[in-house]
Order: sequence, then structure tokens, then C-alpha cells
Amino acid sequence: MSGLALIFRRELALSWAGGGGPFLALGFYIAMASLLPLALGADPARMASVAPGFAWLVLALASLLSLERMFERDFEDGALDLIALGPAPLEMTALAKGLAQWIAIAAPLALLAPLIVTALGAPMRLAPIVVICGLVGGLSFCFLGGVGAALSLGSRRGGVLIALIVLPLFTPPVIFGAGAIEAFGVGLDWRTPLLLLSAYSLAAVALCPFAMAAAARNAIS
Amino acid sequence: MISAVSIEGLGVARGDRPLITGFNLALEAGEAVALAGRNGAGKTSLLRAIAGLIRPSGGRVVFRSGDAEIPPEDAIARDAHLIGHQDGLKLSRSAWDEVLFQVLWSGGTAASARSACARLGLTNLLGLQVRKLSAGQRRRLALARLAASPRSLWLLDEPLAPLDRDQRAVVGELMAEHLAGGGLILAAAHDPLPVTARPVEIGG
Amino acid sequence: MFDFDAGRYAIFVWPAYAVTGLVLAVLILDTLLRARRWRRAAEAAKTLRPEGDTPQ
Amino acid sequence: MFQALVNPDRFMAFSRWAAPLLGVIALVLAAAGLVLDFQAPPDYQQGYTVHIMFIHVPAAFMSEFVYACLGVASFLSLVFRHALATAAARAAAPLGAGFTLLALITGSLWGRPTWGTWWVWDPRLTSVLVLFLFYIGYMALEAAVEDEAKAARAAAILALVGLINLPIVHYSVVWWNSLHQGSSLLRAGGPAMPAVYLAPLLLMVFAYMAGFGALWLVRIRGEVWRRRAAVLAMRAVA
Repeated sequence: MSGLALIFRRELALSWAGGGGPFLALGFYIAMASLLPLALGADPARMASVAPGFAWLVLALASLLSLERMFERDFEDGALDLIALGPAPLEMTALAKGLAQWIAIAAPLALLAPLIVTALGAPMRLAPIVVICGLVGGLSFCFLGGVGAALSLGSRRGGVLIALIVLPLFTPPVIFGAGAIEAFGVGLDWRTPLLLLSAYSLAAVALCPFAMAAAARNAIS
Repeated sequence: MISAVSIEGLGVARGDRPLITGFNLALEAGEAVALAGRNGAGKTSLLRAIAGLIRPSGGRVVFRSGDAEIPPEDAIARDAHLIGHQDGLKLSRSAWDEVLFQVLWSGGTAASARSACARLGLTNLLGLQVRKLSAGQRRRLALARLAASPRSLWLLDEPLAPLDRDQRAVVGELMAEHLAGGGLILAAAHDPLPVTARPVEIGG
Repeated sequence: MFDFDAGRYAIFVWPAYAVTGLVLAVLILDTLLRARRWRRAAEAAKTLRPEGDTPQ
Repeated sequence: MFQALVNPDRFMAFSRWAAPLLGVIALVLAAAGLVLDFQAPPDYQQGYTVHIMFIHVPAAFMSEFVYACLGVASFLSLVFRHALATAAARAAAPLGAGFTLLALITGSLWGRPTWGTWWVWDPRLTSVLVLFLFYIGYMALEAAVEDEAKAARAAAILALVGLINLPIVHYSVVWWNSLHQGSSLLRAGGPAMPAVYLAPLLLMVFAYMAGFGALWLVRIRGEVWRRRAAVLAMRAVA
């Protein structure tokens, strides 16, 4: 079995099982969504207009939640040394970690998102675009988040530091994702923003592993 | 297949502080070297520099197979074990899952992993969570890949520390077999190794 | 010669210049003080251990 | 020229005269710029607030120029592991953040009379805001990682990731703006720049650049001394 498949199976098992797997992020998502009407008042018209943008932003935040575990645990218990000296280069391992994070955290969030959006008052027909943006955008959030997680190794303030590093980088996916959802809702051209989001996500999947691997090597040196 | 390692003028620093400068060592097939030196002298950093995890501040490490030189990354990634102070085991996973990953990752098979665990007396522990194992048991889990995955160069950092007397004997046998088979061992240890080894002082 | 009559925009133009002056001053001061502090530290460390004499 | 910057000792000798010289140039240019600035007639459209432009546009330009310097220094520090490049990157970040903060404040003061709100979600200002967050992220990472050498490399990696993302952020913000509110006044093209304003504006931009050059060189000298002090102190202990 190739190195990549081996490390990917391990990462998936670790992301899915460890620390409640996706339920942590899903729980956070539901909690935030329930607080929105309490904060903005339950006026349906206002909620309907805010719901898509809000649901998309909170999906991005929720994917930050379990990022810390991505590299931190392997770094602390010494597994990163073993992984760095294995059949697959660290870049492959970083790719596997990003994909495992996407499957275990981002995909479930993307599947929950339409429920959240309609529950908050957005029209039901938004559901498909929200799922697609959730899945495509989730790649950007996971891989950019992975870069933040790897860079913050060796600092004790992981969680907040990762958010501070990564959120500015979320600007393009947040804009394109929210733009696609909103355009779809009002019948404007939603294909362009979706294509831009996909382009950004694919670039993230292709380039971020190099940054993650460089950061990991820096941390264990 | 590494048959010789020659370290030429190696320099290792931690931050700005030079730990080791101009270190030379030639290691041939079937030979073991015990690195000795007070704590903080740089034994661990030296092993990590040889393994390519740390960038040396000077000099180089040459790996040879016969008389052909192997590029360091390939040599280490395919043909070297590095066992550090930490065992690299996930506490929440079962012993078998972890040892299987470590063995497969270093080129062994499920069968060789099982036989290595049997050899180290771990068979009845494999179902337990790593969290429930003692330090000695965890160290033996980490050492299992030495027996299960055939790699010529063993870089060991205090390998026997948490083991009791007869467990050390088993590891001693593994080392002897490895040397007999043309393997190389470079180990940092305070107490003497269970095999005859050439002592080398670090940071004297 | 100079037209300083900002009229009703005065409360926007002059604060803008004031803030610019302030922030630039902070940058300049911080830079100079930091450089001087580290220069003194370097010179102090050098006199502590003049070249060639290595304390055992 | 490059040779002078590569070797720390030669750099210290070079910057010893280069920094004050750049400082003087900056003052002269700034003085000239301000003189022309306040002789220019108020703009028929923006009225007197056009004078804010003379300190907003240079600051906005510097916020991106310094980030480019930070990116280049980070690249050299990462690839060639050059101590001077690492010092240059470390020294540039706070200056860049300072200029970005200036651009945001003066931008908001400029937007206020024309738009009636303190903060205007104009694409250029929004890009500068995100750039400010990049600087904050860079400095936070460098401060958070304990080991200094690792902190420098981690921050250098982040700076490069940021540099790659900068144009994309620009584009996405401009695209976002076209979605929500038509074009905006502060667009780079903007209303044609009357010649009388071009001269002072250019003078101010070059003044800011010379000023940044002087400050950067002085901060790098500070970094070199700091490292020398650290190395000597450690050797005295060893």
C-alpha cells in the first residue's frame, strides 16, 4: 500500500474518531445559528436576507475549530519525526491531512449548511448551491487552515493564533462563496463566483501542502 | 541498502550556540557505536542531524552502499530507523493500530509486525489502548519496528532507558542479529549497550 | 501664497495630518531608540569579553 | 551594490551613511511636496479634502510596497538562509503595519466628508484593511513562536503565502464591490488627476519611500547589533 494511502487512512481515522470527530464542528455550527435570531430579532424578512451570508461565514469559522489537532499532536508525541522519515514526503502527508480534515469536518458541515440556512429563513431553493459551495469552499478552509496549524507549531497559543493567521487568507473564498450563494438566490450569474471559488480551492489544495511541509520541517528541526 | 556511513567535519548548533564542531566518524557494516557525553552535549541533535531532521551548521554525512554513494534523503527515508526519546504513539488508539502503522510506514508487513510483537512479548497487549500501557511497554511497541521493518541503519536515542533487565536482553539479541546481518547501529546511551560497541565521546 | 483655509473640512484635514505626523514620529522614535539600545547591548557584550580572551 | 548588502560588516558600513542620507532626502522631498500641496487650489469636486489625498495615497502605496519588500526579504531568508535577509524581514513588518494603519486612518478621514460615514467599504480601502490583518498575523506569529530562528522561518513562510494571496484578495474585493455598490470614487484610476496635483503627490510618494528606506536600514542595523549581543552573551556563558 503506497505511503500516501497509508498515511491518509491513519489521518482519516484520527480526524474522524478523535475528539468527537465532526460533532464538535457541527455542534458549534448549530449553536451559532441558534444565537443569530436571538441577536438580530426573529423578523423573517431580515433573517432571510442575512441567513446565507451568516451561514457561509460560520461554516468557515467552524472549519477552524479542530485544526489545532492536525499537526500539534504528531508534533508533541514525536510521530512527526517518524512521518518525516517515511516512504511518502511530508508534502504528501500534508495533502493527506488536509483531505482527511475536509472529509471529517468540512464535508459534514457542508451537508448541514442547507438545513441551517433554511432554518434561518432563507428560501429552500438555496439548498443545492449552499452544499456545493460548502464542499468546494471547505477545501480552501481546510488547506489554508492546515497552513496556519503547521505554522503555529512551537507556539503555545495555537487556537487563536491559527485564526489570526488564517482568517485574512479566507477573504477570497468567503467573498466568492457568499457571492455565489447570494447571486443564486436573486437569479444573477452564480456560475462565475462558483468557478472562482473552485479555482481558489484547487490552488489551495495544490500549493498549501508545500507550505505545510516547510512549516512542519521548520518545527521539528 | 546502506553499508557504510561516514560523517565528515559535522557541525551542529542549537540556535546560535555551537554544540558540536568538526565531528568525524566512520561506521562500517556490522559495527555499533555508542555515543557518550553529558546531557545537553548534543547527542540527540547529532542523531537528528544525521537523520536529516536538523540542518548541520557544517560538514556532511555520506551514506554508501558498497562504494556507490546514496543521496542522504533516499538513504534515510528508505533504509534508516530513528528512535527518539518519544515513542510517537497516539494514546487514544489501540496498540495494534499504532504499531501496525509504524511498521507499515517503515516498510514492514502486518505479519512481520505480529512476529516482532511476539518476540518482544507484546502479543496480549495489542488490543489495549496505548493510554493504558506502561512506559516500558510503549517503548517496546516503538522498538517493534526495528525487528519488523528491515532497515540497515539504526539511529537510537536512549533506546533501553525504560526497559527492565530481561527486556533489555531481548533487545540485545535483536541488535546482535542486526549487526550479524551487516546492519549498523549508532546509539546514544548512558549505560553500556548490550552489544559490543565502540564508544565515542561527544562534546568532551 | 499658502491656502490653509480648510473651511468646514478643517476637522478632517488637520486631524489627518496630525495622525500622520504622530504615527511617523512613533515609527522614527521606536526605530532610533531600538537601534541605540541594541548598539549599546552589543558594545557592552563585546567589552565583557574582549576578543581572544576566553574565560574558562 | 548587492555585494555590500550581503556581508553584514560591509552592510553596516554601507548603511552607516546611507540611512541618514535617505532620511535627509525624505525630509527635503516631503517639504517640497507639502509646499506644492498647500499651494494647489482646492479640487472643484472634493474641495479642500483633496489635501488628505497627499498623505493617504503615499501611505496606501507604502503599505503594499513594504509588504513586497517583506516578501522578498522572507524569500531570501527562507531559500538562502541569509541572516541579513531575516533581519530585514523582521525589521520591515512593523514599518509596513505603521504605514497601513496610516492609510486606513487617513482613508477614513478622506471618505468621511464625501461619503458621510467614517468607514467606507471601498475596494481599495478594504484591500488595505485585509493587508493590515496580514501584517498583524505576521507579527503575531513571529512573537508567538518561542525559538527565534524557527519564528523567523515560520513568519517568512506566512509572508510568502500572504504575498501570493495579495493580488487574489485585491481581485476578490474589487469583484465583491462590483456586486454590491457600483464603482467608487477612490478607484486607482479615479477622476483624471489634474497635473497640479501630480507633482506634489509624486514628491510625497518618493518622500515616503526614502523615509521608509532610512527607517528600514536603521532597524536592520538594530537587528544586527541585537544578534551580535545575543551571540556574544551566549559565548561568554558557554
